[in-house]
Amino acid sequence: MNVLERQQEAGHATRSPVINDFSLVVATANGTGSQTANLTLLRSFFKLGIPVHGKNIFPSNIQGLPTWYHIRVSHEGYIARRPSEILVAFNPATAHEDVQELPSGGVCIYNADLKNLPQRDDLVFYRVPVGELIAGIDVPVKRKPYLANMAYVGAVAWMLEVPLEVVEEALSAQFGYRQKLVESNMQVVRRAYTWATENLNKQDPFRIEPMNKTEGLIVMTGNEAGALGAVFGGASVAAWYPITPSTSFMDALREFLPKLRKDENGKPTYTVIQAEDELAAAGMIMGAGWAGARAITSTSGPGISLMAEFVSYGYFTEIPAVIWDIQRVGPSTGLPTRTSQGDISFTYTLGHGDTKHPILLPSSIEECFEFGWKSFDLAEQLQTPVFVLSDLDLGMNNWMGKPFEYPNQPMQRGKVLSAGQVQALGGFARYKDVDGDGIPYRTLPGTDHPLAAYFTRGSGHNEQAQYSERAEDWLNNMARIARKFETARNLVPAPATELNPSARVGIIAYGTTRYAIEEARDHLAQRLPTSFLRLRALPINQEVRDFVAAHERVYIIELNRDGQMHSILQTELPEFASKLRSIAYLDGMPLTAHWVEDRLLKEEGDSR
Amino acid sequence: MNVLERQQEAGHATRSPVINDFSLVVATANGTGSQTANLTLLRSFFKLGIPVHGKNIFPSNIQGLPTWYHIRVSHEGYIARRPSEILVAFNPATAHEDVQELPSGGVCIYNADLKNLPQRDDLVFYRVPVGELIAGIDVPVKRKPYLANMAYVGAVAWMLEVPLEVVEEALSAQFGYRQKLVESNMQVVRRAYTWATENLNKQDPFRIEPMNKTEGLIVMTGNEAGALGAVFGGASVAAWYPITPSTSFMDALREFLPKLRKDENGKPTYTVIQAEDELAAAGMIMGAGWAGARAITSTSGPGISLMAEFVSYGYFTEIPAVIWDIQRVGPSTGLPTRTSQGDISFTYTLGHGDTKHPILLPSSIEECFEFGWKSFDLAEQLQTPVFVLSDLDLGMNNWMGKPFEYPNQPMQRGKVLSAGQVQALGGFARYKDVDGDGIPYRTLPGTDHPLAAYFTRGSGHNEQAQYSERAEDWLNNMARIARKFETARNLVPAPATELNPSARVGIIAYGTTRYAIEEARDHLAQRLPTSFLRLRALPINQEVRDFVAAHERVYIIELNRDGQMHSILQTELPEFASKLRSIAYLDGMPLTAHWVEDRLLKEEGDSR
Amino acid sequence: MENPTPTPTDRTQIIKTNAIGLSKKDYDGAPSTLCKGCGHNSIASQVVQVGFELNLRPHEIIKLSGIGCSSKSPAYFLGMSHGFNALHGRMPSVSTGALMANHSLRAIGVSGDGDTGSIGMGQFKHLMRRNVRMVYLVENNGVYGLTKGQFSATAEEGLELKYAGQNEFPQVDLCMEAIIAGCGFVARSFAGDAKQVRELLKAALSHRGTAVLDIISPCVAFNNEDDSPKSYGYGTKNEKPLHELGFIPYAEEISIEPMEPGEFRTVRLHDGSHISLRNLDTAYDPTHKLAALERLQRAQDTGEFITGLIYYNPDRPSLAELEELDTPLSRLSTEQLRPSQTALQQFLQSYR
Amino acid sequence: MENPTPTPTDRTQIIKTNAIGLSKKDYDGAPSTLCKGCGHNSIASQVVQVGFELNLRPHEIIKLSGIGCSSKSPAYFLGMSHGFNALHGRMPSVSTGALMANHSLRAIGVSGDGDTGSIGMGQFKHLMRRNVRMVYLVENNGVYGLTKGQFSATAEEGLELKYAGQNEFPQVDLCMEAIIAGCGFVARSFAGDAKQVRELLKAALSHRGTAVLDIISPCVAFNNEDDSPKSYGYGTKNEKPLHELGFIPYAEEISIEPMEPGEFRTVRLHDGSHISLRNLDTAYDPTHKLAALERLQRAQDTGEFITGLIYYNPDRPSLAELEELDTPLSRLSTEQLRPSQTALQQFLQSYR
Ligand SMILES: Cc1ncc(C[n+]2csc(CCOP(=O)(O)OP(=O)(O)O)c2C)c(N)n1
Ligand SMILES: Cc1ncc(C[n+]2csc(CCOP(=O)(O)OP(=O)(O)O)c2C)c(N)n1
Ligand code: SF4
Ligand code: SF4
Ligand SMILES: [Mg+2]
Ligand SMILES: [Mg+2]
Repeated sequence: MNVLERQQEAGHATRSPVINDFSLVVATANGTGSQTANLTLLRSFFKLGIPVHGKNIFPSNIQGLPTWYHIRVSHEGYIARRPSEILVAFNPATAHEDVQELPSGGVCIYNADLKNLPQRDDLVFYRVPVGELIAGIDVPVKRKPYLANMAYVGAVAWMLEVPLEVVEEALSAQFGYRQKLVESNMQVVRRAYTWATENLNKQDPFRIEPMNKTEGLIVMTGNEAGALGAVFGGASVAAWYPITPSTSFMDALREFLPKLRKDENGKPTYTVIQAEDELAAAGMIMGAGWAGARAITSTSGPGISLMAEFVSYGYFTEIPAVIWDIQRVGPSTGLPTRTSQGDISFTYTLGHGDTKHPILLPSSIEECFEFGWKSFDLAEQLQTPVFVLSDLDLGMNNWMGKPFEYPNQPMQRGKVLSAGQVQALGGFARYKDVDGDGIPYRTLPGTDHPLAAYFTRGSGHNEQAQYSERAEDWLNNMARIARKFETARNLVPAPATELNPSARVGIIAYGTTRYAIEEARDHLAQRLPTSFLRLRALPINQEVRDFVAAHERVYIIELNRDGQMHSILQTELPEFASKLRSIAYLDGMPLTAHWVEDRLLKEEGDSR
Repeated sequence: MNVLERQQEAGHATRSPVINDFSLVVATANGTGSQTANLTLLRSFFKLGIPVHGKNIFPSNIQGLPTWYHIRVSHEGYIARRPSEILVAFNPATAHEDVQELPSGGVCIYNADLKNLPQRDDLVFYRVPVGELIAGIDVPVKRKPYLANMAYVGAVAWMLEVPLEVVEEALSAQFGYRQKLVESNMQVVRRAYTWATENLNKQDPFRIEPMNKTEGLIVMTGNEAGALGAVFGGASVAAWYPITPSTSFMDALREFLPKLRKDENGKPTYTVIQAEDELAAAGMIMGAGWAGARAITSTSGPGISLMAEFVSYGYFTEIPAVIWDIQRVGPSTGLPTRTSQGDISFTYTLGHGDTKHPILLPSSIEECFEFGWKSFDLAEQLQTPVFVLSDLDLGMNNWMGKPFEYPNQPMQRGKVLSAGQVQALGGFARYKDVDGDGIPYRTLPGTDHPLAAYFTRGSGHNEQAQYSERAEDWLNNMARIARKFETARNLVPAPATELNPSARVGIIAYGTTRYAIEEARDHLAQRLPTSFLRLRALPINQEVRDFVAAHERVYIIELNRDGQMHSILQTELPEFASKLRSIAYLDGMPLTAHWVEDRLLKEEGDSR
Repeated sequence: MENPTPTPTDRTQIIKTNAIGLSKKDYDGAPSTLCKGCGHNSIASQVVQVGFELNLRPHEIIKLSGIGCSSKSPAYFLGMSHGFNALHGRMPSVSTGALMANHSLRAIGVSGDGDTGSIGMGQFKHLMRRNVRMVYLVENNGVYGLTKGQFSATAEEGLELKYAGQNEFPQVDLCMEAIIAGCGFVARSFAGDAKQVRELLKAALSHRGTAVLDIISPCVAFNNEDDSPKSYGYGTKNEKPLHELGFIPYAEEISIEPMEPGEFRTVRLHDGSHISLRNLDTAYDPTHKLAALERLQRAQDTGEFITGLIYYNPDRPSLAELEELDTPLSRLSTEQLRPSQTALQQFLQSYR
Repeated sequence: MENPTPTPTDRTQIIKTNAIGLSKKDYDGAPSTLCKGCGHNSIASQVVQVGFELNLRPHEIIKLSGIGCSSKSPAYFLGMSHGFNALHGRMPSVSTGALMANHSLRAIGVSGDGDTGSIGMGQFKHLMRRNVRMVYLVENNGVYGLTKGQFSATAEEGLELKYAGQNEFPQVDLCMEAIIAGCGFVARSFAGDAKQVRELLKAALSHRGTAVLDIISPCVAFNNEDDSPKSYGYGTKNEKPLHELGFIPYAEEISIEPMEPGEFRTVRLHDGSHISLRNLDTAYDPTHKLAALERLQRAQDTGEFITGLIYYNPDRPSLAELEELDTPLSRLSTEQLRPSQTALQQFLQSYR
């Protein structure tokens, strides 16, 4: 239910102001530089202390196709996607449809050049003569078209009563304080603002008012946060092949490393190799992890498919490496610029034969940072490839967050024997379960001891890493690796649980669906109280079992077609299989609280 | 429990004869040509009308490493692996261990050259002076070493009382009736036979006696049978990359096609391309299936990993193709010459994003042939890649079977529109669910009509196959493909079920584990009566649900570590998840009835 | 709306049509969604023009591609032909399969420098070895356009770009790669040289096996600074055609004579049509492998932008010829695909 | 038992040891499980010999391979060095990663013609471009030995073999492929020519970047008929060394002079050692790319079996040099790997 509906319910005759609670969408064409304008608006709200979040819905091309930028402003701190009440219509190709989609009582700010928009008298229209406003501003010709976007910034500022100095501050940040650029752009913003003040009269209820809810927070994309986490996790060899939406992860890593990771002589303590494809990227991190680097790659669905053979190899030869999958909509090329949680089951058992891999599931920029460094510790402790499954929504959009906590534990490099230790032990067996946790010891190439070397191979081997086709060697080795996975259960990040004593219904989710779910739970607090367990990793631990046991029905809500996590939990918790219900949906857009509420109520209706 | 134990139980003072019921193992080194000798023995028993089966346990190299050939002879018709009572010890490298493994009362026929074998007076030893026996036989030098093997053929013939003319007949078949070769080899066989008659006296109870249980049967490997099925299924474009144990599938296909599939002008109605790798092989069958060929590839685990991206593509673009996975032990390179059922869960949802693929599960050469042709019908009816999951044991070993039934239905080419039909319809929409079964219509390139063309892409598309990023297009299209999978449930081969009214326990299995299970069920008939459902394909149908519903506990027995089919059934039948029990085991060797009995009794003991 | 299935032009209009009664419009595809000014767009429009001029029957053509901006272009031409937008770097294997299924089809494959030179190197090389009959267009801009401008394998060593930084690795010369892999028709051109692109494309369509056209096609978004060898500015200023090219459909037998500088000669193509070459500046003989390699290497060393038919050798049979394909496999009847019941029984005899 | 971890020879015995006190035995690996007489075995024993003669420290070496009989050989030499038997065709990427993690290691990679020329073509080419410092040995027998003798990409066009039938496709010349991809050390040899293999291997170990040794290594099981160009018979009869080779460790500066037929000269290698070349029959200058390509092409056309150092050019920096690697990344301390808390706080300022 959006604010307007609620207003009507509340039965207002005249429309009372709606403050710091609306969703605004800017419709433009790809490659017109509207991003700067949109981020300027976002930052303005943020600087005014109002919780805000932006989602860029862009096409899979470089220039010309429709793009929508959604900004959610919420004094309650809700940042899930919500159908917009305010439209900035700047794209002729979609304007007609965009206007149709506005809820009754909505607002449309449009470029005067747009012809025959649909007539709707349940909307407020503001016409902005962009042409006039940008006439004669002096900027390099190349940037001219971009100026148009500043016109809507000004108009929105007027409509929502955003102080211009705040806009200017935000704008400056966008342009990295390059004065000339800032000035020319602000000029348009001011003109638009003044023009609106003089020629338009405000008929809509939407306003913003300063708050203090963003005090001390930062704004960053998930890919930047993850990359920064990797920098503090000691990432030393990164190999990658470009693919949307993971490219910006490596862009960030390549930007941050030189700033933060030069040694005392200014030499790099890292290297980043652009591979010829994902097969090669996977091979590079296998080689690097084996030789003692903290190795990382980032990719998306198609790349995961191409890495399958090497992941099966890494699982069996027990090589640490970190693989970020910034999920986009699959199968196949699918929707490369839309978000999804569709690679969960595929990555969990990626590769031929019996395999299982730890998966970390970040839901915020804080967790992207945390898992950014922690994933290396886990990979080296467990000596196995570790996945971090983020998604396009989290990875490429800007999110508010607390300043990241510095790693709260020293680096865990796992069971690596030095030459001295090998000497002391009088040798070692690479694949022996010395400690009963299934995790063996390894040595790094270059270890100066005649007994330090061993031979790594994807074929059958015994405890001494010698080639073996013996049945019992195979059996024992694979049983040990299975034990290792049991060890992993309590090493990986535990779930975040909100138990509601009065709830008979539980919800399990992971990643970015949390925002729609949290908002929905609040709305349903009375009608349908729920508990909430947010998985932060696979494999699951006892806490998940207990949570399920404690509720009559548990809904697993996820952003894919087949209810992939639901299936995983069914097999991990067979005793509860029938009380685990799947709510799975994927059309490329992040969930809305509204949709979650409806589905939950419907399911509960059915199951009563 | 082997025959000897049973004897002891029966409490015989003197050993009464054991007729047509034993397991014999020949231990040699790889690349010494023992295969001919072993198959000669196998064929001799077969020709005597006695049910027989041979398993070749060979190493992953070309020459020199240990090889064992197991021959199971059973008047009851059991052909599962069974620990051998009779050993032919011809490999110095393993002789010691081989002898140790013999059960008390067993027999060891050994090459006189073997030094210090373990002394065991609970065994019968027959020493064969191979050197003398092959002295001065005239054959090309290159074949000389192979002759040695004929010595044990003769010795075994003597011991088991196999008529020499039968051996000669079998031998001739092996050498394709090349008289000179046959003669020189038979010479050694005879010499050994005569020598044994004169110098050895029989102390063991094992004998064979003619029966008529192999009347009209054929002997073939699963890979040959599958390839022959493909030939009769109209395979027209085959693309492959060599990999054990699938190579012999393509070898057979390449041998059979020229014999059976030349057109009236002697032109080939097929082509077989050796690709540069499995990625390319997968791409080739995608292109071929799209263009209207019956396209097929065969591979094994590592190749499946490399095909993941294309399979995800084929699922989403809806292209028919057939992929045979002759399973070997994974993960990774694993044990390339050992058998497994370890790729079930990986292939079932192969590829990133939400995907599900039909899988056929042959258990015999009859089913290899049947699924060989049927898989093409299913692929073209469902317009999707279809997997056939065989294994090394079935694929590379020789099995008895009934002569194959000619396809009992005309070829199903699926929903393909001709130019005329396109004309009549006034066009078509490639991805429209016209019939409500989720299966759309397609046209082939080359269809001479201006409205016949469409554009195939792995990215989002609407019903007209036009590029689309619209949420509802994605949603609808993927929902339709899911419906198609529901249609598949009743198109794929139904399970083979043996309901036992007095059974509270059910067994579900698939593929070659059936033989050990069937034997075990007979042995347990009194102590633990069971029903048996043998899956012949995925996805499952109602019959499987009913079977599970009808039993208190259902054990899923399979040859992998993680109980992969068990997991699949748990998610498909959540209501029964907790009564589905997993019995999974993988060490590279086929199961024995003995092991199955023990495990079942133990599990049942626990659950009582 | 993308890729509308076009219908033949209504004859009542007075529109110029070709020998098979199709107008140029009938060879159009969907409107391009590429950047304005992208080299790929001009190449696509040349394909349309060539289709019209050669009277190609749309249903006899298939168009294939990998993934990338370049690989999108098949959607923008020949809307009445079946299209296959495959996976990144995998167009060669898909084309091979499709053309084995139906070797009577003529195929136009479009790829990019990343699609071919980076992820696709292996399949590209092996396609050349198999000599599958098809036109293989590389729209070569030295960057990964669709992923926003990283260097591809064909970027020049030392090249500097705003986003990508400096390229440290030697460039892959796709013409050299094609030649040493056994390709018999290797040409380089420039998206800005419409006429040459057209004539080469026509000749390529007449070739017996795989014909590679390495077309420098500027990426205006990420690699179009005038000092970049793959920019419009550079190309327009420095393109150095080795010869003037003309395509002559189905002329009678003319044989190849060795040629002196500036001399004119024609080369017979596999389907009986010819291509005429008038040497510019130097004598260049496109029928000698080593000369071709030498010329390409020299061009690379001196940064020359040479274009034209670089190597031509029609001797090797195509894959379909090697496989002795007759009736297209996709057209075989059930009877031809399934042997008789007696055939099965007889065959099984030897397994008793 | 395979790959026993050997210990340095007990000094009390009187066994010949090298400068670092290791005996030849210390450079052995596990006993070979390859066929008797397989060319790969003789190559493996040359690696052992070279390790001993060059006083290599086993722990400073890593040995890597793909999959195949050839790729098994690292198990049969240098048992005291870490080994990595990777995936089929993927040794190059693994080596790249390992050598980025620790560029102080010296790597010996072993591959096969199928592993490199078929499935591995892409990674092979891109390894050359990156010039990762390592020795890349191809044990080239023209077939897939381990899968029982199918043709690989390096099999000669027209070659006929019992199991594989006739090869219809042009052979891939791995030396040419390496050269045009940018490799600076390209040699061809013959498993039957132990001395040449050794000298080339020594020189290769001193090279600055990737050094490719394409060693014809007969498969006695599937491709050793005397008429096959990759058989012992053919090789022994027809091997045609371009020059006599000698490796000179760490000599003082000697520069390259152009050479006349039969003339003697030495070439300085990156680590200061030298290789001496005495031309046989013709004058051959391995420092000219085009000459090298020309010679290889001619050899292919005429079926000559030329061996020796075919191309040498030390100018391009290795990948580690390009990446400016200093302390091996695998040896960095936690402090060097994790920036300080204040660094984090400062960095986050700009995101407020
Ligand atoms: C397996 C896989 N990896 C990565 C990508 C992402 N991707 C799409 S296009 C492209 C590069 C295209 O470059 P090029 O072939 O040169 O085409 P251009 O866009 O420059 O015309 C990449 C890396 C993908 N689609 N699939
Ligand atoms: C992905 C994959 N495909 C196929 C195989 C099977 N295979 C193992 S070795 C090999 C070919 C080896 O040939 P080559 O590299 O020439 O080595 P050789 O045995 O001839 O020395 C193949 C196809 C594999 N191991 N992995
Ligand atoms: S990004 Fe470059 S290659 Fe892609 S469409 Fe734009 S100009 Fe063309
Ligand atoms: S099969 Fe060939 S390559 Fe393999 S070990 Fe034997 S001889 Fe060597
Ligand atoms: Mg490009
Ligand atoms: Mg080989």
